[in-house]
Amino acid sequence: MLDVRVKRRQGDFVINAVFRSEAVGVTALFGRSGAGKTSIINMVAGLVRPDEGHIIVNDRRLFDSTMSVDLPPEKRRVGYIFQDGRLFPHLSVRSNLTYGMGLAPKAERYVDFDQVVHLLGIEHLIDRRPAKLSGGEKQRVAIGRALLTSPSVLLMDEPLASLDVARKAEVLPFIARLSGEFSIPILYVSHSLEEILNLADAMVVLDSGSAVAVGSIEDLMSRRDLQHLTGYTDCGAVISTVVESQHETAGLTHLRFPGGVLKVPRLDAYVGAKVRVRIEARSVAIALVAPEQISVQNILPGTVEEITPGNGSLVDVRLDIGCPLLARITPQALKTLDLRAGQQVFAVIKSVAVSHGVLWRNGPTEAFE
Amino acid sequence: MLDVRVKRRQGDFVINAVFRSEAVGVTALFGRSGAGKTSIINMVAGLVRPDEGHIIVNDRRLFDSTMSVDLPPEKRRVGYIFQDGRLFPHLSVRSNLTYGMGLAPKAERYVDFDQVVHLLGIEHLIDRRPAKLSGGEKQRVAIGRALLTSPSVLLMDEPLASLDVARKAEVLPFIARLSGEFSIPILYVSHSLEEILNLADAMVVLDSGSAVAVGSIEDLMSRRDLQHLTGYTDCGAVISTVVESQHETAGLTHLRFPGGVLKVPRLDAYVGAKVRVRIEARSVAIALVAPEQISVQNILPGTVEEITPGNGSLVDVRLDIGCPLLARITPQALKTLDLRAGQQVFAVIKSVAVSHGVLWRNGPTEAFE
Amino acid sequence: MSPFALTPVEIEALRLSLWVSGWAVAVSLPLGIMAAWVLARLRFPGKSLVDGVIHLPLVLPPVVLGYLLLVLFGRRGVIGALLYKTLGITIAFTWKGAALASAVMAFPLLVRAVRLSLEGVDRGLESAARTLGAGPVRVFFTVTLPLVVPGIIAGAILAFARSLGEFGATITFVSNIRGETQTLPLALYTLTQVPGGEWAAMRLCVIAVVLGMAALVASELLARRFAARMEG
Amino acid sequence: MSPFALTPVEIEALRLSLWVSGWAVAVSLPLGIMAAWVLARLRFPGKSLVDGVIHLPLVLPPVVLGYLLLVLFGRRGVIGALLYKTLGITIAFTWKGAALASAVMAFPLLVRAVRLSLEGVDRGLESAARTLGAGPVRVFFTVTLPLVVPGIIAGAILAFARSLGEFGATITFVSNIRGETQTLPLALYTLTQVPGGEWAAMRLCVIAVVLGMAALVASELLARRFAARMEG
Amino acid sequence: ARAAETVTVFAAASLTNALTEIGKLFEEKKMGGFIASFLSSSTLAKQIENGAPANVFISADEKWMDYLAKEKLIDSSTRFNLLGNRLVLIAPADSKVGEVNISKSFDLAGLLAGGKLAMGDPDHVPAGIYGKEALEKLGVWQSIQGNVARESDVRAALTLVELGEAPLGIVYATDAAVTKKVKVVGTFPEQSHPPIIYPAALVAGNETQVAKSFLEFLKTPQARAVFEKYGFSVR
Ligand SMILES: Nc1ncnc2c1ncn2[C@@H]1O[C@H](COP(=O)(O)OP(=O)(O)OP(=O)(O)O)[C@@H](O)[C@H]1O
Ligand SMILES: Nc1ncnc2c1ncn2[C@@H]1O[C@H](COP(=O)(O)OP(=O)(O)OP(=O)(O)O)[C@@H](O)[C@H]1O
Ligand SMILES: [Mg+2]
Ligand SMILES: [Mg+2]
Repeated sequence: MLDVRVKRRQGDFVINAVFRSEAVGVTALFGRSGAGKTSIINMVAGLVRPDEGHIIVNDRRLFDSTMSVDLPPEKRRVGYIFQDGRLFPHLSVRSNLTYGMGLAPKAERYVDFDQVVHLLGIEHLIDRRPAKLSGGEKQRVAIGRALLTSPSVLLMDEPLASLDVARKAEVLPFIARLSGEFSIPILYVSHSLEEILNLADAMVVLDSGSAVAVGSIEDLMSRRDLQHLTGYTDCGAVISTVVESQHETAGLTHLRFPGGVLKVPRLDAYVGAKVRVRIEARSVAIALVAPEQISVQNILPGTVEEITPGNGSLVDVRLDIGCPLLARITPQALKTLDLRAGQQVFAVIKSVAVSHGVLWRNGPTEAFE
Repeated sequence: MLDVRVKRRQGDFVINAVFRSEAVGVTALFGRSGAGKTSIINMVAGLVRPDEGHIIVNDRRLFDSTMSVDLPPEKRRVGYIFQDGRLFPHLSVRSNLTYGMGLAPKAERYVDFDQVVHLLGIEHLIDRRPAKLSGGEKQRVAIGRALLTSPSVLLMDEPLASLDVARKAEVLPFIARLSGEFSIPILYVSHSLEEILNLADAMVVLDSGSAVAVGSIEDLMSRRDLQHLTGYTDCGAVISTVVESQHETAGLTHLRFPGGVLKVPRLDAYVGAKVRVRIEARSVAIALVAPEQISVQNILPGTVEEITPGNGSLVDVRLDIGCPLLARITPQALKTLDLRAGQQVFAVIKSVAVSHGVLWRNGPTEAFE
Repeated sequence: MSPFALTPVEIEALRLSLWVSGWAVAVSLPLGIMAAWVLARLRFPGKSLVDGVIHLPLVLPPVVLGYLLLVLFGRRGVIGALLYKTLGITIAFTWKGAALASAVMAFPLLVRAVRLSLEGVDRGLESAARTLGAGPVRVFFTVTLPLVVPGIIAGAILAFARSLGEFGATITFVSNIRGETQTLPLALYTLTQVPGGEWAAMRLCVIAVVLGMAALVASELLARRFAARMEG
Repeated sequence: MSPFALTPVEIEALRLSLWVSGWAVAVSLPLGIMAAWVLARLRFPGKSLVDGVIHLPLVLPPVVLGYLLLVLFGRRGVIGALLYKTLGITIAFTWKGAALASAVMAFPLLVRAVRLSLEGVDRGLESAARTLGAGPVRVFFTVTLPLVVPGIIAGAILAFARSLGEFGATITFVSNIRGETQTLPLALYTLTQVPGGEWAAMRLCVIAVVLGMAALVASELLARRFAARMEG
Repeated sequence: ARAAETVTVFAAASLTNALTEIGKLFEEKKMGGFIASFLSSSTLAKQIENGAPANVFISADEKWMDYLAKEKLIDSSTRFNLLGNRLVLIAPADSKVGEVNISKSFDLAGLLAGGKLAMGDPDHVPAGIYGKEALEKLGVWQSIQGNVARESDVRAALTLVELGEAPLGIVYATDAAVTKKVKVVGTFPEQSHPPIIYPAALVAGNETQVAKSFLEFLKTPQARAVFEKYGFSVR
């Protein structure tokens, strides 16, 4: 749980942000460059002092100007992965990694050295010095260093930007699992929608120092008024589902959602697991009659709810298939199909196109052991 | 044109890379963290000396161990955007930007100060010092500084990682245009497939210091043997097309390709312009009969060429629609449709799903003026 | 006896010089690092004054400083009397006084070098260490101090060299007592004061130079090793 | 006359001290920066020797150094004779000599401070400047030099203070001639040599301290302004 | 170059006051300009050896004058003994030590009572050399040898006694005469040490007219009066 209310003036820039995130998991801090993300994270870490306000993490009051509480950084037990690395140049990679490890109370350590080192693929760097590491190698060591303090809150400032895709795909689920298993709240800054979708439960959108929107990923990502802030022209629907059944030979997993069953490529998740999927508006086609003899697995009946001009010359159509779904089509298609609100249609969704949005947290588990 | 053949031993790590890129435009350097990307770029810039080999850029021999040619960095006229920023802390943002500007021969300057500053959105920072900029702001200044030297080759080491999506969408086409209009070769390191697709003409895949694959984006991105190196599980076909006609009210642009016409959401490009599109395998559905009354604009007849097991439990189908096209479907769909090589089918491609892969270079031009 | 062998007098002066300079550096190093830290990191009223007092030995002629030390630390001096009464320690006219004089003279050099290094330390690294759970003291010893090693080496070698060459304050404060306070420079001075002492003086001079050079080379090696470790 | 007004003798010594120290710093600053750069950046055989020679004035007692200067730069000295013959310049026993002595004594302090700063400069910034089209010389003046300003300030103030306090080498090399070579410390010495001069000596002492403090405060302000600019 | 009508005098530091005053008289009489450098005799001698622009050298002992004479750096024909001085035993003004009869085997060690005897360094400072010779002749050197504070010059020895750091010291009469913080408790017999003599001479090669007239001026009653005022015995 995160409860942040901070005011601070730095130069011409004023930060005045209020947000609460009840989520146990990952809260994404989103906003354009210079919006104040790093500044806020610094305040949570205790490196920058708010002029007034309070910061409460999991019921621990880290800062409160009215009660004169201001824990020093070392008492806050944050694991901070800095935007700019900050490895200790005089220490070997190993000593960098273990720097904070021994300082955490023994009983509260929950991260294992060997596991982290293996996961981050830095075994062969362990005796080197930071100066001669590549950019991505440095960043991985920084991630490991923060994780190994067994923090009670993780602050991650664009931590994966310099990681390659394969490594990212290994590290993301690990972070997600940490947050899930040990109830560590994570404040996560990233410009990558993919990362945020895969990780975050809640999202705070910052603009010029203020939190202009706070809420669940599901809500915020489909809000079109935030698009100019997030910069994402791809909108889409995020749907919470439960694994209903596994179909080995068909290579499919059936997910139950309010409107029925969604078929997606096989997920390595147990039946009953919660899975969040995102269906991009651009991947959804609309048909008046259900197409046949086609590779598409999901052909779901629904109703047209609203038709709005979308990005560029395109048109966004909101459907109700038991839950809201967005489809983005061309004006040409709109004209041909002669769509109107209230009309009965079929949403055509390639199952393969869905897989992209599966939540790592509850998704593949093989990377964990 | 880039012609690089370098050998160098640094610590335990040996770089031994040979690649030629005839492309006038952007050559992507791709490889996992620690593969040697930064090291190679440093050699091209003249900051690190190869033990042997040669480096030729647009017929200028920057380095050649056999001919004892080794131009100092300041003579190489590279615009280097560093992985780690490297702004001058003692200079204002303005002085950082103009540092190299005056040093380029007057006749060869082709970049305009105001334009770059505006494009990067750093007008309001111009009198500040780097120390108090946010991470993204720093990076933008670094980009501006390199561009303003009017370089004859651009070296970009993960330049856009810390930019937000909206800014990225503005900067990418600008860079692409620079490369196109002024025939500046660009060596571009990025972990983002999207950036590479949008920018790059050629690609060099590095692994442990060696160039293991060199070629056009079209070829390499569909090569399945490189997937473990690129880390991308999404494969797709890249198709070169020409703008055939614009359809204002339909909101469509027709692109001609060897197999016929592809309809995509309106592009701001003149008729006859070359456009490269990428169609992700996961966005392509296969139908035995052409679906009707559906929002999908592209329903193209073709032949099944080859069926191979794809990523995970999925199946990749190679189609010939006048050019190769990849479709990724579930085993369930394969069974239902009973697909076999040689079979006549229809490729179903949402026009909206295509737009994502349009080459910026030849794409929207409104950002340029 | 070979003309290159050292005479007993020379050995005595050499030994004493090393001893005195060694102590001077050893004692002033921790104090100097502390002072440098205070000057580099804190802001408080009267900071300029503290800074000034530390630099005083640089501005004043050594002889004046020796005189001040004598007034303060002599048997009848404010501090000297106290030390003698409470601890039975005599500083004036003993090697301890020579070390004190050397330390005081070298102190500003030491402080400056360490301070310069301190001001170059990336504060971001200290913040990072704090978030990793280290308190200010631990941060100082595990991050700050290792990063200012170049400054400490530079400061120490300056202080040591300055101590080896210290003359004016020493002779004024602790006199020129062979075997107790007659360090190399004092022995050298004595020799130059009598006609015909040039040859012996030259020998001492060479000894002093060799000693200084040796210290210097040692410090360079140390610094190079440190730099290599940072790059390693 | 008010007891606080300076006497002509005092004014003369003060003026001369400022003049001599100013010249000493002005002349040794560019040389010192060059030497620091060479020591920090180049590797060449005999580097230790160069380093040693620069540090020599620190190790040797000032009087010995003054004597060496006298032997070299005196009218009969190797260099002195040459200078006199070719350029008609006399250094020994003039204020120029005093400045030379001060400069030589202060040189190692200057070099060390600048070198320490230089070694802390991020080489990456220099590389960046090179790729932006600046040759090595331009890089030095537009990037390296501005970044070592703290070291230069520290070095200059150390050198200036050391010059203000310089006594042994000066008195040996250029004697103690009022109006020409009698700087503050020498005037002070003269006063301590005459009975009843204590009061006057004390006054001079205070002047020296005030002067040193003023220089120090000025340098601190300069340094602070520089730091503010970097953060600005 | 300094004007030809100016005399540059290199004189022992102990002459600072007296010579400065005499210099003023010299200038007032329009006999020429006067510039002086007061340092230890050894330093001055070495400077003259290295071409210092001095016209007149006045040493605090004969040794350094001899040194220069041997090198033919002074005009020996102009050399003469200008002044004399006495050696005295001093104690802090508030000392309990009363009048001491300095004679053969007097109880110096007892008077010191473990404290230090401040004197010029017997290895090279003239006052120290004389003092040591006197004490040896009187047979007490052995007993106090270990308790000597060897100072770099006689002023420093005086200071030590003034501060009370040393209970006793050996200095010139001229030094003791000018401070109220010490008292003279005894004067060394004249035969106990070689005569203390300040010789003066013109520097070879620099024998200008003004310099000659200054040397003559030193012998005038006017100059003598000044010297005597400062406790010197004029030869
Ligand atoms: N100065 C050096 N000495 C020795 N090894 C080095 C040095 N610099 C880099 N390396 C090693 O060389 C390899 C390649 O480094 P490089 O910086 O070129 O990687 P990269 O491809 O840019 O990786 P990243 O994507 O993480 O930035 C790495 O394994 C790195 O540890
Ligand atoms: N020390 C400072 N003094 C004054 N202004 C500052 C300071 N640090 C940052 N700023 C300004 O405050 C704003 C917010 O900075 P912050 O670093 O929090 O942005 P950010 O959201 O992290 O951006 P980015 O995504 O680029 O890292 C920026 O406009 C920046 O220029
Ligand atoms: Mg930031
Ligand atoms: Mg790199």
